Amino acid sequence: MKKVISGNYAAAYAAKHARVEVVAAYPITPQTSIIEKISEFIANGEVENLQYVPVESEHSAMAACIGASATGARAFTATSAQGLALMHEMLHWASGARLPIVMVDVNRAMAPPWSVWDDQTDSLAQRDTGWLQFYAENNQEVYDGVLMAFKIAEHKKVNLPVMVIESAFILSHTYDVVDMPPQEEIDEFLPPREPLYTLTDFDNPIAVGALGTPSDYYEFRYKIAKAMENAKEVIKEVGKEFGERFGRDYSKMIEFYKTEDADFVFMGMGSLMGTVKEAVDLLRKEGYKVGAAKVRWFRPFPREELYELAKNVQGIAVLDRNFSFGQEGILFNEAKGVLYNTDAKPVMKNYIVGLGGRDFTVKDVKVIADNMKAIIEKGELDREIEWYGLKR
Amino acid sequence: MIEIRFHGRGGQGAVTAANILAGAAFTEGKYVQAFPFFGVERRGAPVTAFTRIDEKPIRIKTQIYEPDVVVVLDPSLLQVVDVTAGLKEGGIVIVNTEKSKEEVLELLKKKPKKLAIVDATSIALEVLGLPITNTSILGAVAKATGIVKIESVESAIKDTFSGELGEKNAKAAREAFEKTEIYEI
Amino acid sequence: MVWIKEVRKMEIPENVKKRLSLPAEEYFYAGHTACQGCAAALGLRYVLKAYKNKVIFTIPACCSTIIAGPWPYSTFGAPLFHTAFETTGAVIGGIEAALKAKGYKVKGEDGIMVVGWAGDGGTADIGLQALSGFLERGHDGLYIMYDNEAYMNTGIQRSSSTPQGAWTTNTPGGKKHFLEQRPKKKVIDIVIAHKIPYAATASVAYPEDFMRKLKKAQETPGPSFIQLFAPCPTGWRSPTDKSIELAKLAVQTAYFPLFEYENGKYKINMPSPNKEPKPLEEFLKLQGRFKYMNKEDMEILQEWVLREWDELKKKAEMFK
Amino acid sequence: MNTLFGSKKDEAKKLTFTSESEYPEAPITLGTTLINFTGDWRTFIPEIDESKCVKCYICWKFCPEPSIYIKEDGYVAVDYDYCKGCGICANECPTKAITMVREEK
Repeated sequence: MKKVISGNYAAAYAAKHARVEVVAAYPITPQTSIIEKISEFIANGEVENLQYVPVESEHSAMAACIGASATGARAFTATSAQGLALMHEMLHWASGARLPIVMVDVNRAMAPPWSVWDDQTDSLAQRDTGWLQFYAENNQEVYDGVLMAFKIAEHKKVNLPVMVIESAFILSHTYDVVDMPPQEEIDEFLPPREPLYTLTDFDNPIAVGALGTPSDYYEFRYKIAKAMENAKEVIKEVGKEFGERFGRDYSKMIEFYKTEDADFVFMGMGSLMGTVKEAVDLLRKEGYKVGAAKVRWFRPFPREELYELAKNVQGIAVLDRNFSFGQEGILFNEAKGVLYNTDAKPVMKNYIVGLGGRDFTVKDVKVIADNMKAIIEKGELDREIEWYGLKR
Repeated sequence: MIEIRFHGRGGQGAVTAANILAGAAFTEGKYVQAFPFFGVERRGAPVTAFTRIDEKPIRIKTQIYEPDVVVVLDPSLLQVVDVTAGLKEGGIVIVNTEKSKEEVLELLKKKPKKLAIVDATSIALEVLGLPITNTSILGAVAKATGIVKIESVESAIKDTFSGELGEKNAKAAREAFEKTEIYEI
Repeated sequence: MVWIKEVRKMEIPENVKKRLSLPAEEYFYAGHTACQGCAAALGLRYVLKAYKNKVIFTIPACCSTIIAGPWPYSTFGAPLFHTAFETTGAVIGGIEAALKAKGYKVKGEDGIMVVGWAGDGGTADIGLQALSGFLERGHDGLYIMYDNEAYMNTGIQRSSSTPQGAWTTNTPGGKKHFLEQRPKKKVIDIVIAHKIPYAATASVAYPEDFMRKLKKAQETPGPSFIQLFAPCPTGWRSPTDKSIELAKLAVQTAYFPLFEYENGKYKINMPSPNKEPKPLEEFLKLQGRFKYMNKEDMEILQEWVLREWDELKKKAEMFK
Repeated sequence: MNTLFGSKKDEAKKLTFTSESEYPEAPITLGTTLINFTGDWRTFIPEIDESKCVKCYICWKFCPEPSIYIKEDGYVAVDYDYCKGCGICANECPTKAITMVREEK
C-alpha cells in the first residue's frame, strides 16, 4: 500500500511491520516522531506483544535494547546526534555481544552551537563500533532499510547490529510517497528471529561477555571483523531478494547512477544524493558526462564496488556532509584509502557541503561540476579539500 | 513540477495544509513531497511549509526558493513577511483575507499573474467554530490553481481527520472553494 | 564445541538436608577468583541458592565481573549477562521487557527472576540514573546492591557509599589527615523515595534473613531493591576470617541496621530498637581502613550512626 | 569422591582453543570454574576436629567458595582443591572444632 508519510513514520511503520518485540527509546529532536508513532500503534492496539520501555536516557535505551536482544527479542530504537553520542559505549557492547539490534539514527549536527539540522558526523563518528550503517536517500529507503536491516542483522553469518540513517527534517519530517508491502509478504521475507544464543536457556546457562584475557579477546574481535566481511554478501543477497519480492532492488552497496560512460562522478551518501541525481540529469542535457555514486552501506565499506567504479572514471567528487577535524571528510578519507593499493587512480576531490543542515541545491552541484571538469582538463587539483560555499 | 509555499503562523496548521495538499495530489496519482521549513518556530511565530507535486518521482531534497504558488493563511503576515519572495513569473498568490484585491496587491512586493482571495477565517469560524484556516484555504488552492480537484482535497482531509471533524473540515474547504474570488492581474 | 551440561545438586545426605537452614543445592560454583574471605561471593552463593537456575543475572563492572569467571568459564549455574558499569537498571528492564514480549512469567511463584547485581559504586554513583529509571518504570525485577563501601575492583577508591573517616586509596590518611570527608550516602532512602513496593537492607551475616527477603522480592510484583552489606577484607584491611563477624557487628552497632520497607511501611529486623546498640568502636577496631581516625573522627561517625538509627526508629514508629 | 560438587567436579574440563574456528561466534561461556583449583592460594588450612563438631553446619553456611561439604556420616569436611584458607569457618565455629594451621607445602 502506498502512503504519503514522513521519513520518521516510515521508520515507525517498518519497525511495526518487522514485528519488533521491544522498543526502548528516549526523546530527541528530530527522532521523536518515530517513537510517538510507535506509541500510537500501541495505544491503538495495532501491535501485539510489543513492549515499549520509555527509558531515562539514550545510554539506557541502548542498554535496555541489549538486555532485550540478549534475551532473544527483536529490539529496535532510534535517536539522533547527542543521543547517539551518549550511546557510544553501548554501541560497542551491542556488537561485541553480537546482538542484531536495529536503530534508526536521524542524522543531526553535534552541538555546540546547538543545531537540530542534518549532518552526518554523528553517525560517522560511530563507524568503529561494529555496527553496519545504511544511509537512506528518501523515505522509501528508510522503510526498506529498516526491514532489510533486521534480516541482515539477524542473518547467521552476521549477527551484528545495524544502523539505518536518515537526514534530519529533509527526510524525517518530509512527507513523501512510501510503498509498504502487505504484512503477510513482509512476514515471509522476515521470519521470526532465531537468536545465536539466549539468556533463557536455564538448563544450559551461559554467561555473556565474561572477561576475555589477552589469549582470547583477539579471536573474538576477528570474529566480528569476519562477520562484517560476511555482511557484504548477505547485504547483496538480501537486497536482491528484497528486489525480487517488492520490486526495489538493493543488491548493490553502491548505487551507480549513469556512471558507465561518465568522465567523473559525484559520490556521497544519504538524502543529498537525490538532489545530485536530479542535477546529473540536467548536467547531462548540457553535455557534461557525469554520474552519481550513492554509497548506501558505509559499514561494511563497499571496497570492491568502489574499485570497479574508480577504475572507469577520471575523477570522483566526494561530497561529505560531515567532517573529521584534523583530517578531511570521512567518506573521502575512506574512499581514498581503499584505492591506494589499487591501480585505479582517479582524481579525487573532497567537497564539504551542507553541514548543520545548510541547503545543498542543484545549482551547487553544477558549480562543483564545473570545478571538477576544470581539474580533470588541467590534470591538477586546485586543492584537495574544499569547504564549498563557505562565507569568505 | 509544481512547487507551493505556505505561509502561516505556528499553530494554524500550515504544515498540515502542505501535507493534505500532497495527500490530495497523491490520490490523483501524482508524486508528492511536503515538508515544513526546518526551523524551531513556536506557536504564533511566522512559519512556512512546502509542497511539491510532479508526474514523476521527486528526487530533489532542497528547500523551495522559487515557488509557483504562494498560499497565505494569515492576513497579518502580508505586512511582516515578503510572501512573494522568489515567486516565479506567472505565479499564483492565494490569500486568506477580508481585504480587497487592491489592498492585497498594495501589500505584495511582486505582482502575481493570478490573485485569489478568500475570507477563510470567517468560513472556519462559521463551520468549525475555530479560526484554524488550513483546511478551508485548500479549497481556494484547488479553485485557483486547478492542481487538484476539490473532491481530492475533501477526501485527503477526511483521511487526516477522522469522523465529524473530517466532515466539518471538508465542508469548510468546499465552502471556501465556492467563495474564492479569482483575479487575473 | 563442548557444552558442559550440569544441573548441580549437592550430594548431601537426605537426613542432613532437613536440618540445614539454607537450601542444599549449590548453583554457585567453586573455583571462582574472589579474594579470600570475600563476602560478595558469599552473597552470590545465597542468591543462587534462593533462585536456583531460574534467574537471569546482570552484572556490571565490579568485583563480581571477575568472580563470575574469565571466559570460557562461568561460576554461575544460571544465565548471566555482563554489562557496562552504569547500565544495570536499564539492562534488567530490557530483559524483563523481552521476557514479557516472549510470554514468560516474570517474578512470582515459578516466575523467572531478573536480578541486577551491582556494587556500591555501580549503584550509588555511576548507575544511579539507570537504577532510578528501573524503579520508576516499575519493572518486575530485583536490584541488589552489594555494599562494600568503596570501588574495590579498581583498587579501593572511595564511593559515595564510603563512610566518613574511612581510608581509601584516594582518601588516604596522611600528615594533613585527609580521609573520606562525607558521610555515607543513604541509597536505600533514594530508592524508597521512588515508592516501590519492596526495599530492604540485608547482610551476609544473616543469610536466613537475606533468603527470606529474596523470597519476598520474588513474591512482590514490581521493582524490588535489596542493599546487601558485604565486607571486603582486601579493601577494609581486615583479617580474612572476620568478614562474617564484621557484618554482624555492623548490624549490632546499628551502623548497618536491617530493615524492610513494604508498601509504605517500615519494619526494623535487627538490631532490636528497644536496646542500646553496641558501641561502634567494636566494628571499627577490626578494620585497617579506620586506623587513621582520631578521637574526633570516631565521635563524628558514632554520632552519625546514632542519628540515622534514631531516624530509622522514628520512621518505623510512624509508618507501621 | 564425595565432595561438594561430586561428579560434576570430575567432569569439569579445561577448554583450550588453538584455532579461531574453534571459538564460539559470541563471547559466551562454555564451562564452569570448577576446573580452577584455588586451593593453592592458601597459606593456612582448616583442620576439623570431629570430636568437637556438633553438626551445626555454620561453617558450611558461611563458606564463600563454597568448599565445605557434608559427609555421609553428617560431619563436615573441606574440599581442599578449592578452599582458599580464609578462616571464616574457624572463626564462626561455635565449638572451636576448626583450627587454621600453617599448611606445609
